[in-house]
Amino acid sequence: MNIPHLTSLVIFLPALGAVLTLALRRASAIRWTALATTLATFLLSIGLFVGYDPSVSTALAPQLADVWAGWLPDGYDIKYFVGIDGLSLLLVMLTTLLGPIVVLSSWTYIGEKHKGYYALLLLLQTGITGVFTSFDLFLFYIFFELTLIPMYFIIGIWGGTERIYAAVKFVIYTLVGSLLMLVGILYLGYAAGDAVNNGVFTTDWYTLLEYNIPLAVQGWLFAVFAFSFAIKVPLFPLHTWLPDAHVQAPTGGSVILAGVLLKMGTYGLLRFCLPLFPNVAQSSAGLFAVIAIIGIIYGALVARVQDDAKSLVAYSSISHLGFVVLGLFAFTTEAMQGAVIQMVNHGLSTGALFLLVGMLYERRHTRLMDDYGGLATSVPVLTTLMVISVLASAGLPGLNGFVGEFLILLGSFKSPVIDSPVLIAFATTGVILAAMYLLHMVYRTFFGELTNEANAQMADLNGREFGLMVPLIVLMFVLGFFPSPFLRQTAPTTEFLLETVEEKRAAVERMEANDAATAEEPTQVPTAPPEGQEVSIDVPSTSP
Amino acid sequence: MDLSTAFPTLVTDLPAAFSMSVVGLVGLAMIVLDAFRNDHPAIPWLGVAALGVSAAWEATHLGAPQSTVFFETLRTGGFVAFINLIILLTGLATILLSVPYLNQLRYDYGEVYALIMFSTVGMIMLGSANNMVSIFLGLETMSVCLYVLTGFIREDEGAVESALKYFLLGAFSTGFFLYGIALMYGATGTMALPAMAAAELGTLSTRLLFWGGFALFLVGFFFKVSAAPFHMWTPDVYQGAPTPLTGYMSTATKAAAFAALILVLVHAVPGGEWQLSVAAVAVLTMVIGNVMALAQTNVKRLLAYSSIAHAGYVLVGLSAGTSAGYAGALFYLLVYAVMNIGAFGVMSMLEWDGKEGREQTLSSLAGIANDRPVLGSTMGIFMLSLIGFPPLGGFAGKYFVFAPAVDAGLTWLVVIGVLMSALSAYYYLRVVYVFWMQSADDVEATDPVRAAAFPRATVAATGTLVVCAVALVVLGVFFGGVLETTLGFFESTAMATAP
Amino acid sequence: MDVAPNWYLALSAVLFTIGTFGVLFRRNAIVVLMSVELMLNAVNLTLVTFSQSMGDPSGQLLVFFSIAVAAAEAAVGLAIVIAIFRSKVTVDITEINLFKH
Amino acid sequence: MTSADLLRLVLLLPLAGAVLNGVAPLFLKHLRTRETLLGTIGTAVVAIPFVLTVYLFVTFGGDPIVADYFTWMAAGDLDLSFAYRVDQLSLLMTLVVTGVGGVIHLYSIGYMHGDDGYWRFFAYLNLFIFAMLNLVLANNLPVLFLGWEGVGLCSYLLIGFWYTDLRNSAAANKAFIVNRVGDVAFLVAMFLVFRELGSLSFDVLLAEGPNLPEATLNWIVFLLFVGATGKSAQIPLFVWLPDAMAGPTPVSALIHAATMVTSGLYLLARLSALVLGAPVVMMIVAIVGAATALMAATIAVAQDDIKRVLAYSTVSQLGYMFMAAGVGAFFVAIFHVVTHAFFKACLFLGAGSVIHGMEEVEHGLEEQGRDPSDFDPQDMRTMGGLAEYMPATRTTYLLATLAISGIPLTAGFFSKDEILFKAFEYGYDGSTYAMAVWVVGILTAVLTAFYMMRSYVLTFEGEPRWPLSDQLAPHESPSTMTGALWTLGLLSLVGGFIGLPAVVQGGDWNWIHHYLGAKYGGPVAEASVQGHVPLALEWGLILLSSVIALGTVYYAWRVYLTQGLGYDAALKRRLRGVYQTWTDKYYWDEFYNEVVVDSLINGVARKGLAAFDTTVVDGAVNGVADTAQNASGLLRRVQTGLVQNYALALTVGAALLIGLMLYGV
Amino acid sequence: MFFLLATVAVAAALGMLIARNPVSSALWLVLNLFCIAGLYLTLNASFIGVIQILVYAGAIMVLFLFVIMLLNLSALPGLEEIEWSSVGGFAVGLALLSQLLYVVALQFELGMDPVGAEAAAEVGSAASLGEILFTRYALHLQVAGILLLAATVGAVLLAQRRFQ
Repeated sequence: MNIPHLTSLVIFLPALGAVLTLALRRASAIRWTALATTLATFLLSIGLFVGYDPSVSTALAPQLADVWAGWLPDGYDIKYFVGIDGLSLLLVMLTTLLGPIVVLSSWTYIGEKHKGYYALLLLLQTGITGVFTSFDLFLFYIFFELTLIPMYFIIGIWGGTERIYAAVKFVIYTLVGSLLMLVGILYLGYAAGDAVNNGVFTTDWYTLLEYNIPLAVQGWLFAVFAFSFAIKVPLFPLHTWLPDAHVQAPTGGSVILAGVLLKMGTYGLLRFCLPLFPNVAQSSAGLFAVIAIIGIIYGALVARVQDDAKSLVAYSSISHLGFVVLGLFAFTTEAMQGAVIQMVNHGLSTGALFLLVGMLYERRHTRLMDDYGGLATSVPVLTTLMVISVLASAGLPGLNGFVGEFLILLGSFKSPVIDSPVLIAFATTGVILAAMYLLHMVYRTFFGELTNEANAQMADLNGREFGLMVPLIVLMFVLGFFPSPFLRQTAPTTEFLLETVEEKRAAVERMEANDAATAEEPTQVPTAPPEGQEVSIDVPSTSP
Repeated sequence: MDLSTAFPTLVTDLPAAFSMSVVGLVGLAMIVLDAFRNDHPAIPWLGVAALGVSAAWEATHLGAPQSTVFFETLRTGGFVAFINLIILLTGLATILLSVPYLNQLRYDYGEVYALIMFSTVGMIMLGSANNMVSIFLGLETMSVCLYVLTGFIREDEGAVESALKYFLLGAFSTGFFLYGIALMYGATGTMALPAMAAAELGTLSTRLLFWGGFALFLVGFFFKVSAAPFHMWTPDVYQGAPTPLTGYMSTATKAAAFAALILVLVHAVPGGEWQLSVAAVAVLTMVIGNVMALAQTNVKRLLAYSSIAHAGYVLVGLSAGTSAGYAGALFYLLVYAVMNIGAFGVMSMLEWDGKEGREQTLSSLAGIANDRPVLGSTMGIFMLSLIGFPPLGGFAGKYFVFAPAVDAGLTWLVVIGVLMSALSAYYYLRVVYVFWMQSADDVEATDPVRAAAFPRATVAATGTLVVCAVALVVLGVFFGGVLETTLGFFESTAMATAP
Repeated sequence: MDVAPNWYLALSAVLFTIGTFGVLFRRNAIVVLMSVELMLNAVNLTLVTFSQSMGDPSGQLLVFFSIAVAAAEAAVGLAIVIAIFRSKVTVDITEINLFKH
Repeated sequence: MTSADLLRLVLLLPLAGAVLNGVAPLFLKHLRTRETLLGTIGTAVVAIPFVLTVYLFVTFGGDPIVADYFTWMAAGDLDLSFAYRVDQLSLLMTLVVTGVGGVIHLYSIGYMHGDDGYWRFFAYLNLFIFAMLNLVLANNLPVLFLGWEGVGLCSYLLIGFWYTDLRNSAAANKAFIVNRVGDVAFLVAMFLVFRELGSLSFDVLLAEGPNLPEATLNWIVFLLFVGATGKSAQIPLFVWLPDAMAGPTPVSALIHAATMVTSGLYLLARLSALVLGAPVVMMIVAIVGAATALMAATIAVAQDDIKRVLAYSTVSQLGYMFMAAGVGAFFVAIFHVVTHAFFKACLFLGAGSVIHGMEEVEHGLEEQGRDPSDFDPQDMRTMGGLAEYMPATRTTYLLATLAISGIPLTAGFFSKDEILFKAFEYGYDGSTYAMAVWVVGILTAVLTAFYMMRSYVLTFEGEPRWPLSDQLAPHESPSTMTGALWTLGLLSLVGGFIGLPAVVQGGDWNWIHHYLGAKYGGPVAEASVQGHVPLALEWGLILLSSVIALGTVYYAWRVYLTQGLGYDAALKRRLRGVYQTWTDKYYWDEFYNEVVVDSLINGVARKGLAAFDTTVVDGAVNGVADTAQNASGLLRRVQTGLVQNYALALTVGAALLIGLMLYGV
Repeated sequence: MFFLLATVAVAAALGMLIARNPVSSALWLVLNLFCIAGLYLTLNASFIGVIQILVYAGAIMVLFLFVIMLLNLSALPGLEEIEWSSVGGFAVGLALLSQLLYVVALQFELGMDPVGAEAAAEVGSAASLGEILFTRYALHLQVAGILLLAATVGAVLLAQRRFQ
């Protein structure tokens, strides 16, 4: 299969669909258009999966790349530069997969203003896909921000009673972080331009990678980048926008939000924070590990005492994303691959949970668990799917959640950077807590006597609803038992990233040492390794 | 030099004053026409035609080399063409948006359009000034017309009060401004901008004279662009003035004044001495504009504070003092003009009673987007662009004023800028959610919207808004060309810069 | 010129300040307007002083335009005052505060 | 067909059964009532693997067969496959799992008759078998863990099988969560192993593990043991098992007596080479096992619910097995696992049969218009005299009771005696703690014989004590059920002969030892003992335990037959507070509910963190927003609307600007 | 001569500032403007001096007086009782004054060479101004015309009564 501009096509096809829906009038036509667009995008993205060859090194360029350098005038080395590598591939696939699922889940849920909803949904997908495929920081930032607007409207117009508060909080919270990051991008662009790009402002990822940032600058640049992504993840204690946004958003919005939007934060950490600022990233790994672990436990415990099922799932996201962040900052291949796969896993299982809770909401217009009870009798299929999703989310071996959590914890445990097995053992207790709150939800919602007449009359899943759940459930099993094809896709890039981190860290340390040594008579220290230098396969020692 | 030797030069240079002449002459023609055929409906279209033709003319001159005309009193070339284009197009949009609005108020006087034309003439002169006399005259011509345009709805106490405030403070600031020119003139002995830069500022007293004068000169400009703490007239005047004209005031005035300021900074005071002052004003402007806007309930007042804040962003670009900063500022002015004219345009279409303009609280517009989706959508785009969301023009604009500032070592300034941008999201989004997400049931209705009293949306007016919105999207994605153009203005030796 | 230009400049500064005081303190809109005129005049004096002492006519040319502008402003300003008076029956600028905050 | 292919069948058939039984009827409602079909499929997918395992067992050559099917996860140093290992230990366990499992499936066909969730039941049971086979056949820790958690899941599903009663679901949740506590320790142990060895495969682990530093080894073994306490219901994580009796009785028999709960022992036996390298932990294991055995036995004495007695009995017997593991006699532990599977499954199934009968009585009461809500079909106080109505159940129950009590020549006798002997031997060799363990073992044996006989007599002997016992009578269960009972009953009788004690032919006829023991080429290592217990002493010990068993059984038989429930009252009088403590199960549940769970959920989570979340974390964010608003409100006052104030501001600004500008000149 | 005119100018300006009645204020201002015109003449700027009297004193101030009469304004309090803002305003005004004086006057070393009286008279003549006005600033003159026209139109627009 050789489709030209495939990556760009996958990014912009939904946007095209959005424009198309705007021209339509009938609700059903709009829905079908949206579905067709997202399905087509998904099919195209399979081309990405097939076309991506993990054996080809990503050290120089992403695969299936599209570059347009003439976007900006010469004074700025900002390019339209998209492509696929091991980090982005799975997340793009997840995004395109969730596309049709979300459209289907909104089929009857969205009762008014169809046109706007589906247009925004499609636009959102463009933004998210763009985020995952951008290899230019500026472009990344544009897509990163582009996702805010549709989400704002989706929450604000089609959300619950507190929708406006939630929507505004979501936007402003994220905006504070991302705008600070913008300052960082600007600074980095100029600094890198001076150092390695003939004085031309640059945001090209590969060019930036060549730049070894002095420690003093690395500190605050890392801080602003990490702050922005930490809000997006969200890391404790920057998470309060999340429960509000999740609870208030319509089902489709929650699914997108939990499924892929949060991953933009962890993806950003992985793509930018770690390789660009390796020294600070490594020296603050302990801090991030602690924060992540607090998040894991905190999110789980707070989730346990929620009365609102959606809110429970929302807090569970905080807990789960804590694992991902922990994995990223472990700086071991196992943990990092675990983190990547866990991003996908979380998208599948939490997405499924939101879908199912949404289906309940659509039937009874309440999310309070106390209003349910005994549903297993009236809606056995829904219950079965819910239990499977819950178990996946709780990390039961054989389902997807386990693979990610296991790799993350396994890798973190041996991490030379965090180097605190006790801490990781503490993180592992998140597994107990996950069982506690998730089973509690199942217990309160599905088990017991059917006392409420409305619950007893509840209809089980119809064909559409079941159909949209099937891919998720199947993937949970596939990723649970056969994750290796997926892990294989991410492995080379992960290794490249870790090598880069290690090399750059050492280079900066040498640089700083030289600076200190030659403080009296400053000389020109080569900041970038010479062109074409062989990449040394010197992975950080894995044994303690 | 006597007239006979000067005349050929004047004639040769006349094409450079094409827009000024066309607009001014058509303005005169309108006055004459109005005298015979009172308030003829063709009058605005006459203006539209003149502005359109001029805009087309300027558009073809975007690539023209930088040069001076009229004995070096005015500049010509791409920079001027760019600014004139902004001014002319803004004027065009203003007239198109004013027609239904003024019709609804039955204030569709021919003189109003003529005054818009005259004010445009002043702006063009201001934006192409190469001489302090040109600056002064351009500024005053623009201002005097605007004083009148603010208050011509005489039955509206608010409008007249606005006019009075605008006028008094404007005249007051003119005093400072003129004093500043005088002192700079005294220090350098010339009115021509490049000559000022060339002048020797030998002694301390000359330097004091010059920089003191420059500070006073800046007061005048800061007043016009409503930078804090010279901004205080802005909310009151914007609130009281007829809405489409508020849009005109907030965009074209700023474009012209900033253009002149850039010319002064580039040609008359190329050096970093003023950087700190401008940065300080930028900080104050951004903070005051955004913080004050938070608690506003009146949309126009809110937009007024917003326009203050945006002046601050432009000043960030200027304080960088590099060609990239100026280019960014120019780009920002373009984007800002598009989005603000649009925002005020939308408000003008949703004003149910111009005389009670001060009653137009945000909450009374709850859910209006459901009834007027086009207005709602365009307003949404304008607001999001004002916040600075990609891929809308506002983002690119902010990016290219902030980036040079970072390059110039003003990172702290940019940090304040972005934090204020984040803050601004709060009130802009409020407009959006009131329009889109609330319904009339969500607010205690104090004064129900009398939809029947809305100005009748003409195709031209709605079209203008849609064009603005689309332009913002285009500018947000394909800003490269525009930016390249603006950067080009400062690359040629004629406008070389350099701290 | 029987004294150094600095005296003219100092006088101009004093007059300008008096004009400023007039704007800041007088409540009658017309007097405020007159104070502005005084300020403009003070500046004109400076300009003429510089112009004459340096032998450069462009300063006086600006004064010429400045006087024209002052005339225009006076006309517009007084018209506004009349309009205000019509609706409020006062020219006390402390009573003209429909818009605030 | 190679062994690997056979193994694949063994593993996949139960899974296929689970999918078939679970998914098809979920969507096709009419299939849900096709009991014969569902039951047949369910039983067949266990029975066929049993036959295949027998084949493997018979043809097994002695060298472990490792079947590496496909890669599970590979990242960095980790290269993990779905790899299975057939050796003596896994074969034996597979035989027990499929064999006992098959019998219990058969039993369930009758037992579950008429239940709405018939299909689900068989799906879960099949899934359980699949998970359990993963557990015992795994060749690396994660696959074992897959089974480990899988059986936990099935246990959860089956305990909460009758979900309409929330108490059952609560018990299920409890089981799952308590198990997870242990699982966390298991996970950490795996991480530690990986960190130290870079591999999780048993091959590497068993080869290189014993060479690890002792501290590391201690931690690994200790963590694994903590994991085992969860799954095998030892102090302090045993609390879920008694509650787990909320599930259908076959479940209690299969999962909570015969197979799943023994997986902790299996794990220790599998890694016996490592465990032996951590003597400190072995001591902990033995002590915990002994304490559990004694504690659970005392509790069992004071319970009236027949299944609860059996549940505590299970906990107690598991403690016994850990005692064996703790003194390094892993093969004996496995021996007891096997015999225990026979007689405890039999007991549970018997109890199930009884309950089946008593439910008949309950229905009868309902038909008579009596309120059945205070009638508990599991309460021994309302039973009695069932021997007359349910002869087959009675006989098999009695056989199993005798076996568990350690009556000579029954299955329990051999395995229990071997445990006691090994403890004694180990103590004789110089480990004081082993001696203490032995004493506890003797005590527990006394108690075991006593309470088991009590449960038998109260249930089957004497006069019927249920209401209207003259009109209502239970009937014997159907043949599928009694067939299963007979099978297991006979096995309880003869199953012990696979491990004849050392006194017989110097241990040469101890087949299980020869089969599993490392010194005979098997996979299970054992502690080497220096001092040899004299033959006479050995005989003496055997005699002692025989006497104890016979004596206690006789005593209990006599007192309960004559005094019935009166003896319970007498005990209660005599022991007072102690008895009450037994009845109340040493207040473990109260401790967990109030101290651990309640303080965690209500205290920490609800009152602490959730409140913190809304007030502090969220409050800070809203506070910032409010501050901005307030600042706006304050600043707004500057905008007075008065021109002169504006002019003043302008003037101030001008003055400042001049100052700032001149400052730089 | 300068000092006489300067003293009177300052006194007149203060008179304008203090007078309660707007009419007297206006008259004080007229006096001030005359003084300034006189000062122009002392500077040899004859053309501007004349213009000053004609346009300012003659036309503009008459307009003022006319409006004051037209509106029949009652006397408003002149410098009303001192308020905080007034004190602040006073301080700021003084600060501004001191800065201006510092800039323009106190540094008595302006590096300019005052041209001679004849040259100055030459520069200040109508001829010299007229020459640059009609050549160099011809366009500006047109714009000034537009400005005045706009002011006229605007004044009418603002002040006329609406005729229905």
